[in-house]
Amino acid sequence: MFVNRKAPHGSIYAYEGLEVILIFGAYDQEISAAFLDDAVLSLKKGQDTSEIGTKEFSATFRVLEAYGVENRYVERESLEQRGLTEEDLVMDVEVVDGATLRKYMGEQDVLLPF
Amino acid sequence: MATLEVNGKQHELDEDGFLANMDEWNEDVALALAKTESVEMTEAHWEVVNFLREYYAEYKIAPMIRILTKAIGKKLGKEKGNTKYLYELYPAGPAKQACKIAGLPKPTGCV
Amino acid sequence: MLHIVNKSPFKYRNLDTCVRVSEKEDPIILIEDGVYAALKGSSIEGLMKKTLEDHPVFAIRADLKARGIDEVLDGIEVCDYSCFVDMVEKHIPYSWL
Amino acid sequence: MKFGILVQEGPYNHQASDSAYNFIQAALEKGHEITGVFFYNDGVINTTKLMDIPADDRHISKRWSDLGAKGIQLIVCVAAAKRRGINPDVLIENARIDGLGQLSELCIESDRLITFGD
Repeated sequence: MFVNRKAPHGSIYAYEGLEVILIFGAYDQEISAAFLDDAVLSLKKGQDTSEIGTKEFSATFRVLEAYGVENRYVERESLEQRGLTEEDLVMDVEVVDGATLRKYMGEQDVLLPF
Repeated sequence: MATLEVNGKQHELDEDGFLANMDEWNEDVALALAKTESVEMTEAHWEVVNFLREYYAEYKIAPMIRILTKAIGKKLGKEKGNTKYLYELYPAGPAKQACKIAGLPKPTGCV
Repeated sequence: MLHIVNKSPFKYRNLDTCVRVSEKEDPIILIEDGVYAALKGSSIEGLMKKTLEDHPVFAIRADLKARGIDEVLDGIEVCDYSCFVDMVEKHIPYSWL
Repeated sequence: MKFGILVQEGPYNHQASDSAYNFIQAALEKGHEITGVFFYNDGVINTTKLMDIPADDRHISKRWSDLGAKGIQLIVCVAAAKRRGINPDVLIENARIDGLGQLSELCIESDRLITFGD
Protein backbone atom coordinates (compact mmCIF):
# COMPACT_ATOMS: atom_id res chain seq x y z
CA MET A 1 0.00 0.00 0.00
CA PHE A 2 1.12 3.50 -0.81
CA VAL A 3 0.56 5.79 2.12
CA ASN A 4 0.75 9.36 0.89
CA ARG A 5 1.02 12.19 3.37
CA LYS A 6 2.60 15.10 1.56
CA ALA A 7 1.20 18.17 -0.15
CA PRO A 8 1.72 18.67 -3.89
CA HIS A 9 3.85 21.40 -5.53
CA GLY A 10 5.81 22.56 -2.47
CA SER A 11 8.02 19.51 -2.87
CA ILE A 12 8.26 16.71 -5.41
CA TYR A 13 7.29 13.85 -3.09
CA ALA A 14 3.62 13.77 -4.07
CA TYR A 15 4.44 13.73 -7.76
CA GLU A 16 7.24 11.18 -7.61
CA GLY A 17 5.05 9.11 -5.32
CA LEU A 18 2.35 9.10 -7.98
CA GLU A 19 4.91 7.95 -10.55
CA VAL A 20 5.72 4.95 -8.38
CA ILE A 21 2.07 4.06 -7.97
CA LEU A 22 1.54 4.12 -11.74
CA ILE A 23 4.55 1.88 -12.41
CA PHE A 24 3.47 -0.60 -9.73
CA GLY A 25 0.01 -0.56 -11.25
CA ALA A 26 1.50 -1.39 -14.64
CA TYR A 27 3.30 -4.30 -12.98
CA ASP A 28 -0.02 -5.84 -12.10
CA GLN A 29 0.70 -5.89 -8.42
CA GLU A 30 -2.15 -5.74 -6.04
CA ILE A 31 -1.86 -2.22 -4.72
CA SER A 32 -3.87 0.30 -2.83
CA ALA A 33 -3.32 3.95 -2.06
CA ALA A 34 -4.13 5.90 1.07
CA PHE A 35 -4.14 9.67 1.39
CA LEU A 36 -3.87 11.36 4.72
CA ASP A 37 -2.53 14.54 6.25
CA ASP A 38 -1.45 16.98 3.51
CA ALA A 39 -1.71 14.35 0.78
CA VAL A 40 -5.46 14.93 0.65
CA LEU A 41 -4.55 18.33 -0.79
CA SER A 42 -3.06 16.57 -3.82
CA LEU A 43 -6.58 15.46 -4.66
CA LYS A 44 -8.20 18.87 -4.34
CA LYS A 45 -10.13 20.06 -7.37
CA GLY A 46 -9.31 23.28 -9.16
CA GLN A 47 -5.51 23.25 -9.02
CA ASP A 48 -3.79 25.33 -11.69
CA THR A 49 0.00 25.45 -11.56
CA SER A 50 0.47 27.48 -14.75
CA GLU A 51 1.77 30.49 -12.89
CA ILE A 52 4.24 28.69 -10.65
CA GLY A 53 5.61 26.68 -13.54
CA THR A 54 5.39 23.19 -12.01
CA LYS A 55 3.60 20.27 -13.55
CA GLU A 56 -0.08 19.99 -12.76
CA PHE A 57 -0.82 16.39 -11.90
CA SER A 58 -4.02 16.29 -9.88
CA ALA A 59 -5.81 15.13 -13.06
CA THR A 60 -3.46 12.17 -13.25
CA PHE A 61 -4.82 10.69 -10.02
CA ARG A 62 -7.97 9.94 -11.97
CA VAL A 63 -6.16 7.21 -13.93
CA LEU A 64 -5.40 5.23 -10.76
CA GLU A 65 -8.53 3.16 -11.16
CA ALA A 66 -7.59 2.23 -14.73
CA TYR A 67 -4.10 1.36 -13.49
CA GLY A 68 -5.57 -1.21 -11.18
CA VAL A 69 -5.48 0.76 -7.94
CA GLU A 70 -8.92 -0.29 -6.88
CA ASN A 71 -8.62 0.65 -3.24
CA ARG A 72 -8.17 4.37 -2.77
CA TYR A 73 -8.63 5.56 0.78
CA VAL A 74 -8.77 9.04 2.21
CA GLU A 75 -8.67 9.56 5.95
CA ARG A 76 -11.68 11.50 7.19
CA GLU A 77 -9.96 13.56 9.83
CA SER A 78 -7.29 14.77 7.41
CA LEU A 79 -10.05 16.03 5.12
CA GLU A 80 -11.94 17.67 7.97
CA GLN A 81 -8.83 19.36 9.34
CA ARG A 82 -8.42 21.06 5.98
CA GLY A 83 -12.06 22.00 5.57
CA LEU A 84 -12.58 19.61 2.67
CA THR A 85 -15.22 17.06 1.85
CA GLU A 86 -15.35 14.18 -0.60
CA GLU A 87 -16.96 16.49 -3.17
CA ASP A 88 -13.80 18.61 -3.27
CA LEU A 89 -11.71 15.71 -4.58
CA VAL A 90 -10.79 14.92 -8.19
CA MET A 91 -11.45 11.19 -7.97
CA ASP A 92 -13.73 8.69 -6.30
CA VAL A 93 -12.31 7.50 -3.02
CA GLU A 94 -13.43 5.67 0.07
CA VAL A 95 -13.37 8.01 3.05
CA VAL A 96 -12.41 6.10 6.19
CA ASP A 97 -11.58 6.97 9.75
CA GLY A 98 -8.11 6.50 11.22
CA ALA A 99 -8.95 3.22 12.95
CA THR A 100 -10.28 1.69 9.73
CA LEU A 101 -7.27 2.89 7.81
CA ARG A 102 -5.02 1.32 10.44
CA LYS A 103 -6.87 -1.93 9.93
CA TYR A 104 -6.27 -1.79 6.16
CA MET A 105 -2.63 -0.85 6.70
CA GLY A 106 -2.25 -3.80 9.00
CA GLU A 107 -3.30 -6.14 6.19
CA GLN A 108 -0.40 -5.10 3.94
CA ASP A 109 2.95 -6.75 3.28
CA VAL A 110 4.60 -3.49 2.33
CA LEU A 111 3.83 0.10 3.29
CA LEU A 112 5.50 2.71 1.13
CA PRO A 113 5.47 6.30 2.40
CA PHE A 114 5.39 9.20 -0.02
CA MET B 1 19.87 20.89 -30.39
CA ALA B 2 18.16 19.34 -33.38
CA THR B 3 15.31 21.13 -35.04
CA LEU B 4 12.57 20.07 -37.40
CA GLU B 5 11.45 22.40 -40.14
CA VAL B 6 7.75 22.39 -40.96
CA ASN B 7 6.19 24.92 -43.30
CA GLY B 8 9.16 27.20 -42.90
CA LYS B 9 9.04 27.12 -39.11
CA GLN B 10 11.77 25.58 -36.96
CA HIS B 11 10.67 23.30 -34.13
CA GLU B 12 13.12 22.31 -31.43
CA LEU B 13 13.51 18.62 -30.70
CA ASP B 14 14.99 16.98 -27.64
CA GLU B 15 17.85 14.48 -27.83
CA ASP B 16 15.48 11.64 -28.63
CA GLY B 17 13.66 13.57 -31.34
CA PHE B 18 10.60 14.46 -29.26
CA LEU B 19 9.03 17.86 -29.77
CA ALA B 20 10.57 20.16 -27.17
CA ASN B 21 7.57 22.45 -26.95
CA MET B 22 4.26 20.62 -26.89
CA ASP B 23 2.31 23.71 -27.85
CA GLU B 24 3.92 23.78 -31.29
CA TRP B 25 2.18 20.59 -32.33
CA ASN B 26 -0.16 20.52 -35.30
CA GLU B 27 -1.00 17.92 -37.91
CA ASP B 28 1.76 19.00 -40.25
CA VAL B 29 4.29 18.75 -37.43
CA ALA B 30 2.90 15.30 -36.70
CA LEU B 31 3.44 14.26 -40.31
CA ALA B 32 7.02 15.55 -40.21
CA LEU B 33 7.65 13.70 -36.91
CA ALA B 34 6.15 10.55 -38.45
CA LYS B 35 8.61 10.88 -41.31
CA THR B 36 11.54 10.92 -38.88
CA GLU B 37 10.19 7.61 -37.59
CA SER B 38 9.51 6.26 -41.09
CA VAL B 39 5.86 5.88 -40.24
CA GLU B 40 3.32 6.35 -43.02
CA MET B 41 0.32 7.97 -41.35
CA THR B 42 -2.96 6.24 -42.20
CA GLU B 43 -6.34 6.79 -40.67
CA ALA B 44 -5.60 4.04 -38.19
CA HIS B 45 -2.39 5.82 -37.15
CA TRP B 46 -4.23 9.09 -36.64
CA GLU B 47 -6.82 7.34 -34.55
CA VAL B 48 -4.14 6.31 -32.06
CA VAL B 49 -2.40 9.69 -32.12
CA ASN B 50 -5.65 11.52 -31.52
CA PHE B 51 -6.54 9.11 -28.77
CA LEU B 52 -3.22 9.77 -27.04
CA ARG B 53 -3.66 13.51 -27.31
CA GLU B 54 -7.13 13.35 -25.82
CA TYR B 55 -5.90 11.08 -23.05
CA TYR B 56 -3.06 13.46 -22.29
CA ALA B 57 -5.35 16.48 -22.28
CA GLU B 58 -7.54 14.78 -19.73
CA TYR B 59 -5.01 13.07 -17.46
CA LYS B 60 -1.71 14.89 -18.09
CA ILE B 61 0.15 11.67 -18.79
CA ALA B 62 0.60 9.27 -21.68
CA PRO B 63 -0.74 5.89 -20.65
CA MET B 64 1.53 2.91 -20.29
CA ILE B 65 1.14 0.30 -23.01
CA ARG B 66 -1.00 -2.08 -20.98
CA ILE B 67 -3.36 0.71 -20.07
CA LEU B 68 -3.26 2.10 -23.60
CA THR B 69 -4.39 -1.16 -25.16
CA LYS B 70 -7.19 -1.50 -22.65
CA ALA B 71 -8.37 2.08 -23.12
CA ILE B 72 -8.16 1.87 -26.91
CA GLY B 73 -10.11 -1.37 -26.89
CA LYS B 74 -12.81 0.36 -24.92
CA LYS B 75 -12.94 3.48 -27.08
CA LEU B 76 -12.12 2.26 -30.60
CA GLY B 77 -13.28 -1.33 -30.54
CA LYS B 78 -12.02 -4.61 -29.14
CA GLU B 79 -10.12 -5.65 -32.27
CA LYS B 80 -7.86 -2.62 -31.83
CA GLY B 81 -7.26 -3.02 -28.14
CA ASN B 82 -4.25 -5.28 -28.31
CA THR B 83 -0.50 -4.91 -28.41
CA LYS B 84 -0.16 -6.67 -31.77
CA TYR B 85 -2.40 -4.18 -33.54
CA LEU B 86 -0.58 -1.21 -32.03
CA TYR B 87 2.85 -2.63 -32.83
CA GLU B 88 1.81 -3.15 -36.44
CA LEU B 89 1.05 0.55 -36.65
CA TYR B 90 4.05 1.66 -34.60
CA PRO B 91 6.78 -0.98 -34.89
CA ALA B 92 9.23 0.85 -32.62
CA GLY B 93 6.71 0.69 -29.80
CA PRO B 94 3.36 2.43 -29.63
CA ALA B 95 4.04 4.21 -26.37
CA LYS B 96 7.24 5.81 -27.59
CA GLN B 97 6.66 6.23 -31.32
CA ALA B 98 3.02 7.26 -31.22
CA CYS B 99 3.70 9.62 -28.32
CA LYS B 100 6.43 11.28 -30.33
CA ILE B 101 4.18 11.81 -33.33
CA ALA B 102 1.41 13.02 -31.03
CA GLY B 103 3.80 15.66 -29.73
CA LEU B 104 3.62 14.36 -26.16
CA PRO B 105 6.59 14.35 -23.80
CA LYS B 106 8.68 11.22 -23.92
CA PRO B 107 7.66 8.57 -21.42
CA THR B 108 9.92 8.66 -18.36
CA GLY B 109 10.88 5.08 -19.08
CA CYS B 110 11.01 4.13 -15.47
CA VAL B 111 9.85 0.55 -15.97
CA MET C 1 2.78 -2.72 12.53
CA LEU C 2 5.84 -0.77 13.62
CA HIS C 3 5.56 3.01 13.45
CA ILE C 4 8.80 4.83 12.74
CA VAL C 5 8.80 8.53 13.59
CA ASN C 6 11.77 10.64 12.52
CA LYS C 7 10.42 14.18 12.92
CA SER C 8 10.69 16.63 15.76
CA PRO C 9 7.24 16.81 17.40
CA PHE C 10 7.72 20.56 17.91
CA LYS C 11 7.79 21.28 14.21
CA TYR C 12 5.67 18.51 12.72
CA ARG C 13 2.44 16.78 13.62
CA ASN C 14 3.58 13.36 12.47
CA LEU C 15 3.32 11.89 15.92
CA ASP C 16 -0.31 13.04 16.24
CA THR C 17 -1.30 11.33 13.00
CA CYS C 18 0.74 8.27 13.88
CA VAL C 19 -1.12 7.92 17.16
CA ARG C 20 -4.48 8.53 15.48
CA VAL C 21 -3.80 5.91 12.79
CA SER C 22 -2.49 3.15 14.98
CA GLU C 23 -3.79 0.27 16.98
CA LYS C 24 -3.29 -0.18 20.68
CA GLU C 25 -0.01 -1.97 21.41
CA ASP C 26 1.53 -1.03 18.03
CA PRO C 27 5.14 -0.18 18.88
CA ILE C 28 6.47 3.26 17.97
CA ILE C 29 10.17 3.88 17.45
CA LEU C 30 11.66 7.37 17.55
CA ILE C 31 14.65 7.93 15.29
CA GLU C 32 16.61 10.96 14.05
CA ASP C 33 14.86 14.19 15.15
CA GLY C 34 11.93 12.06 16.30
CA VAL C 35 13.85 11.37 19.53
CA TYR C 36 13.14 14.91 20.70
CA ALA C 37 9.72 13.56 21.64
CA ALA C 38 11.51 11.77 24.48
CA LEU C 39 12.58 15.04 26.16
CA LYS C 40 11.51 15.43 29.74
CA GLY C 41 9.47 18.45 30.76
CA SER C 42 8.67 19.50 27.20
CA SER C 43 5.41 20.99 25.95
CA ILE C 44 4.43 17.69 24.37
CA GLU C 45 5.02 15.62 27.48
CA GLY C 46 1.27 15.25 27.87
CA LEU C 47 0.86 13.81 24.39
CA MET C 48 3.76 11.43 24.98
CA LYS C 49 2.39 10.25 28.32
CA LYS C 50 -0.94 9.53 26.67
CA THR C 51 0.82 7.76 23.83
CA LEU C 52 2.73 5.62 26.32
CA GLU C 53 -0.53 4.41 27.84
CA ASP C 54 -1.41 2.65 24.57
CA HIS C 55 1.93 2.02 22.89
CA PRO C 56 5.37 0.75 23.70
CA VAL C 57 7.70 3.57 22.65
CA PHE C 58 11.37 3.16 21.81
CA ALA C 59 14.09 5.69 21.01
CA ILE C 60 17.39 5.04 19.27
CA ARG C 61 20.32 5.45 21.65
CA ALA C 62 22.72 6.87 19.03
CA ASP C 63 20.21 9.57 18.05
CA LEU C 64 19.55 10.53 21.68
CA LYS C 65 23.26 10.67 22.42
CA ALA C 66 23.96 12.79 19.36
CA ARG C 67 21.37 15.29 20.58
CA GLY C 68 22.56 15.40 24.14
CA ILE C 69 19.50 13.73 25.62
CA ASP C 70 20.73 11.70 28.61
CA GLU C 71 17.43 11.29 30.31
CA VAL C 72 14.24 10.23 28.59
CA LEU C 73 10.64 10.38 29.63
CA ASP C 74 9.65 7.52 31.95
CA GLY C 75 8.35 4.56 29.98
CA ILE C 76 10.34 5.18 26.84
CA GLU C 77 12.74 2.38 26.17
CA VAL C 78 16.16 3.30 24.84
CA CYS C 79 17.34 0.84 22.21
CA ASP C 80 20.17 0.42 19.75
CA TYR C 81 20.09 -0.36 16.03
CA SER C 82 20.22 -4.05 16.73
CA CYS C 83 16.90 -3.86 18.59
CA PHE C 84 15.52 -1.65 15.78
CA VAL C 85 16.33 -4.49 13.36
CA ASP C 86 14.62 -7.00 15.67
CA MET C 87 11.50 -4.87 15.72
CA VAL C 88 11.37 -4.62 11.93
CA GLU C 89 11.76 -8.37 11.88
CA LYS C 90 8.73 -8.73 14.10
CA HIS C 91 6.49 -6.09 12.52
CA ILE C 92 5.73 -4.58 9.10
CA PRO C 93 7.32 -1.11 9.34
CA TYR C 94 5.85 2.17 8.24
CA SER C 95 7.89 5.38 8.31
CA TRP C 96 5.92 8.50 9.17
CA LEU C 97 8.05 10.76 6.99
CA MET D 1 15.21 -12.47 7.13
CA LYS D 2 15.39 -10.49 3.89
CA PHE D 3 15.31 -6.72 4.18
CA GLY D 4 14.84 -4.31 1.26
CA ILE D 5 15.84 -0.68 1.82
CA LEU D 6 14.38 2.43 0.20
CA VAL D 7 16.35 5.67 0.53
CA GLN D 8 14.37 8.78 -0.39
CA GLU D 9 16.61 11.58 0.77
CA GLY D 10 19.92 13.06 -0.37
CA PRO D 11 23.16 12.66 1.59
CA TYR D 12 24.39 15.22 4.15
CA ASN D 13 21.24 17.29 3.78
CA HIS D 14 19.34 14.79 5.89
CA GLN D 15 20.17 11.98 8.27
CA ALA D 16 18.16 9.45 6.25
CA SER D 17 21.08 7.89 4.39
CA ASP D 18 23.07 7.59 7.63
CA SER D 19 20.16 5.89 9.37
CA ALA D 20 19.71 3.55 6.41
CA TYR D 21 23.41 2.70 6.50
CA ASN D 22 23.39 2.07 10.26
CA PHE D 23 20.31 -0.09 9.93
CA ILE D 24 21.91 -2.15 7.17
CA GLN D 25 25.10 -2.63 9.21
CA ALA D 26 23.12 -3.81 12.20
CA ALA D 27 21.00 -6.13 10.07
CA LEU D 28 24.07 -7.67 8.42
CA GLU D 29 25.73 -8.17 11.79
CA LYS D 30 22.71 -10.10 12.94
CA GLY D 31 22.99 -12.36 9.91
CA HIS D 32 20.09 -10.93 7.93
CA GLU D 33 20.15 -10.54 4.19
CA ILE D 34 19.84 -7.16 2.46
CA THR D 35 18.04 -7.78 -0.84
CA GLY D 36 18.95 -4.37 -2.16
CA VAL D 37 19.00 -0.64 -1.61
CA PHE D 38 16.77 1.42 -3.90
CA PHE D 39 17.51 5.13 -4.24
CA TYR D 40 14.57 7.34 -5.11
CA ASN D 41 13.67 11.06 -4.93
CA ASP D 42 16.78 13.02 -3.89
CA GLY D 43 18.12 9.71 -2.59
CA VAL D 44 19.68 9.20 -6.01
CA ILE D 45 22.25 11.89 -5.11
CA ASN D 46 23.80 9.38 -2.68
CA THR D 47 25.28 7.62 -5.68
CA THR D 48 27.36 10.28 -7.40
CA LYS D 49 31.10 9.72 -7.33
CA LEU D 50 31.68 13.46 -7.70
CA MET D 51 31.42 13.99 -3.94
CA ASP D 52 34.51 15.62 -2.52
CA ILE D 53 34.46 15.25 1.25
CA PRO D 54 36.89 16.54 3.90
CA ALA D 55 38.79 13.76 5.61
CA ASP D 56 37.14 14.40 8.99
CA ASP D 57 33.66 13.55 7.70
CA ARG D 58 32.11 10.31 6.44
CA HIS D 59 32.21 9.79 2.70
CA ILE D 60 28.64 8.76 2.03
CA SER D 61 28.87 7.69 -1.61
CA LYS D 62 32.04 5.73 -0.96
CA ARG D 63 30.33 4.03 1.94
CA TRP D 64 27.53 2.92 -0.38
CA SER D 65 29.95 1.79 -3.03
CA ASP D 66 31.82 -0.34 -0.47
CA LEU D 67 28.54 -1.90 0.54
CA GLY D 68 27.86 -2.63 -3.13
CA ALA D 69 31.27 -4.32 -3.35
CA LYS D 70 30.04 -6.77 -0.73
CA GLY D 71 27.40 -7.89 -3.19
CA ILE D 72 24.46 -5.81 -2.03
CA GLN D 73 22.69 -4.44 -5.07
CA LEU D 74 22.40 -0.66 -5.21
CA ILE D 75 19.65 0.44 -7.58
CA VAL D 76 19.23 4.05 -8.65
CA CYS D 77 15.85 5.02 -10.13
CA VAL D 78 16.37 6.15 -13.72
CA ALA D 79 13.57 8.74 -13.80
CA ALA D 80 14.60 10.33 -10.49
CA ALA D 81 18.28 10.21 -11.56
CA LYS D 82 17.62 11.92 -14.88
CA ARG D 83 15.83 14.75 -13.14
CA ARG D 84 18.84 15.33 -10.90
CA GLY D 85 21.65 14.94 -13.37
CA ILE D 86 22.80 11.53 -12.18
CA ASN D 87 23.90 9.40 -15.12
CA PRO D 88 26.24 6.42 -15.65
CA ASP D 89 29.20 8.80 -16.10
CA VAL D 90 28.97 10.08 -12.53
CA LEU D 91 27.66 6.92 -10.89
CA ILE D 92 29.66 5.26 -8.11
CA GLU D 93 31.00 1.78 -8.69
CA ASN D 94 28.81 -1.17 -7.78
CA ALA D 95 25.57 0.75 -8.34
CA ARG D 96 23.29 0.59 -11.33
CA ILE D 97 20.63 2.84 -12.79
CA ASP D 98 17.42 0.97 -13.38
CA GLY D 99 13.65 1.33 -13.51
CA LEU D 100 11.07 1.64 -10.78
CA GLY D 101 10.04 -1.87 -11.67
CA GLN D 102 13.09 -2.90 -9.67
CA LEU D 103 11.56 -1.40 -6.56
CA SER D 104 8.53 -3.52 -7.23
CA GLU D 105 10.81 -6.57 -7.51
CA LEU D 106 12.52 -5.58 -4.28
CA CYS D 107 9.15 -5.47 -2.52
CA ILE D 108 8.37 -8.96 -3.76
CA GLU D 109 11.76 -10.45 -2.89
CA SER D 110 12.00 -8.98 0.59
CA ASP D 111 10.25 -10.02 3.78
CA ARG D 112 10.34 -6.39 4.89
CA LEU D 113 10.79 -3.13 3.05
CA ILE D 114 11.87 -0.23 5.18
CA THR D 115 12.00 3.38 4.04
CA PHE D 116 14.38 6.11 5.16
CA GLY D 117 13.58 9.65 4.04
CA ASP D 118 12.34 13.05 5.02
